[in-house]
Amino acid sequence: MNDESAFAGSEGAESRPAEFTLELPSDLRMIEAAVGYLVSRCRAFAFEGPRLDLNFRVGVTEAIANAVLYGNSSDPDKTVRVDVSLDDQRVVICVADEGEGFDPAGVPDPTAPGNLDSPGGRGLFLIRKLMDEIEYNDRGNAVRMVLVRTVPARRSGKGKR
Amino acid sequence: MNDESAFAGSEGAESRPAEFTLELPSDLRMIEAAVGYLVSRCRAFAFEGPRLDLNFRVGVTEAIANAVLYGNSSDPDKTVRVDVSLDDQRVVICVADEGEGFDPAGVPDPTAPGNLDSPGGRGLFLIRKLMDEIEYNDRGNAVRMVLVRTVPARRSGKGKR
Amino acid sequence: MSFHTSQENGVVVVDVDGQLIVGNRQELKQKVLDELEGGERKFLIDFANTGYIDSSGLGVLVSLSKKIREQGGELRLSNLNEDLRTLFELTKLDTLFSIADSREEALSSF
Amino acid sequence: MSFHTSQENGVVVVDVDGQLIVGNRQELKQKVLDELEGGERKFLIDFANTGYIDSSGLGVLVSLSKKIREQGGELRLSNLNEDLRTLFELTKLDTLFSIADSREEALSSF
Ligand SMILES: Nc1ncnc2c1ncn2[C@@H]1O[C@H](COP(=O)(O)OP(=O)(O)O)[C@@H](O)[C@H]1O
Ligand SMILES: Nc1ncnc2c1ncn2[C@@H]1O[C@H](COP(=O)(O)OP(=O)(O)O)[C@@H](O)[C@H]1O
Repeated sequence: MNDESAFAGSEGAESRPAEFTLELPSDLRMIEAAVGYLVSRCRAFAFEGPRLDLNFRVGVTEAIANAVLYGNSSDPDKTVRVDVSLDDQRVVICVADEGEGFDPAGVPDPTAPGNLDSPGGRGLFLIRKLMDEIEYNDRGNAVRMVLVRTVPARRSGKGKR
Repeated sequence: MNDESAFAGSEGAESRPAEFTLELPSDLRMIEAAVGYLVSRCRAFAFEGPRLDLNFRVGVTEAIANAVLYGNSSDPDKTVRVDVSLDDQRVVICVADEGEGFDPAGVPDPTAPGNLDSPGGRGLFLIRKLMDEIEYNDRGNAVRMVLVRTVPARRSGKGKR
Repeated sequence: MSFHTSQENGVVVVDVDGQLIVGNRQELKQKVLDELEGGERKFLIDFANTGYIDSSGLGVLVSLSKKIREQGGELRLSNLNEDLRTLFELTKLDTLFSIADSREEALSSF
Repeated sequence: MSFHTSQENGVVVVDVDGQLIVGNRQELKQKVLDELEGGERKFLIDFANTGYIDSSGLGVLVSLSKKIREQGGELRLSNLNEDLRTLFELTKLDTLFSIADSREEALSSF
């Protein structure tokens, strides 16, 4: 259903961005298939390696899971919208839910000594570590993440900091 | 992510149509959640009973399953788009895949004597029986189904024929 | 969907909880075929707790019924609610299956 | 995801096939807790066939480790590929778990 079929193959990806969208029910069971679709589309544009398999995959999984669980509170009447735009330099992923939003600055650091053995609280932290840019809208119900496709550093998984 | 929040509750549904959309990865495992979302949205607009739980649910499940299996051949690079429009009289559901299409007139009748014990071939037949109108585009990769919300006949499950 | 099987008077009874649809029908099929392989011949699938069935679910029932008959066994169905019964009538599968109103009725008629 | 458990020299070994993520972590948790309930105390989770883990998957490992320690038992991990290792390092969970390169190494050190 996407319009960028003109880009099929990696050549087109050099010139203008490929775009793809999902609009998903608020159900955790669909996350694997949704992320699988996005990864596969990215791969078709010659994006690959740990930046795709680790950074993109985990970052997007976390953002969608939070949108389903906290944003939409698994409300069967709400959807999560994912918009991805990919050019030869970077991929931009927006994940939006229909929730009230939250204050991302208020989320504690899970690597602080007292938090290390907490069962939760690592999702947003991983997004911040794995993505090159992350920004919430004012309300806090939509996140925009940017991931550079290749980094000079050798260990792509830890490409920043 | 849908814009018709103005309709929340059943009152608004009387005046102009509610619209909702899903864009889904080609994965059979998400069908239950997708149909659950659509049914739940319909219910919020006071559509209920066997026409929702049987006709809508089964018809939409069949159309999405065919889009995933035959239209997109479960290709992880392809999506299925579902657009639903609901007013106080009827619901219109469009299911589109990214496949080559097919000729629906060529599908045999599964209730013909020789076909009765075939394991497959009942999906399109059920859509035709359960929906009030069904129409494919010329290519055959998008189906538009119309279901009237209430029918005069008492057995809603078999509201036509 | 989840389902569980039990033995009642030499009949393998399978309860289907939730939807029996294209995404999960394989599980039911495998389970019943395993029992058939293990020597069981009498089967009852009970739909008292079933939400809905799609054409793939119907297809699995048809192919199980065939396989069981080929081994000299029998498959019966029970507790179809009105919506499920409508599906069987529309597809004329009500003529292919032996459908009982209640579990007891199905069990006593084997 | 699917996983299977086996016994090797008194250690319950769990192989995780596929993703360990928010949609399926409950299964792994329940399985290990059942074994713990049943009296087992030594656990090894092997990630040789694991695709990726998300924060919920990491969280399940943390809470299992805690519960096992509370019962005087021990949980070890083995065969993390480079990507998985990166996740443990980023979250500093590599300091919380005993992580072995290979299954044999993990088993021999219990
Ligand atoms: N989309 C969202 N809408 C509302 N709240 C959110 C959203 N995303 C995250 N949060 C809040 O931030 C907290 C931290 O999230 P995260 O770091 O992913 O850890 P965890 O999911 O384990 O709680 C969540 O518990 C939740 O309160
Ligand atoms: N969206 C579609 N794209 C291409 N072919 C389709 C599509 N939907 C249905 N078909 C074709 O129509 C046939 C009949 O479909 P159906 O009646 O649902 O039965 P079944 O799914 O059991 O084959 C399918 O086998 C397939 O060849």
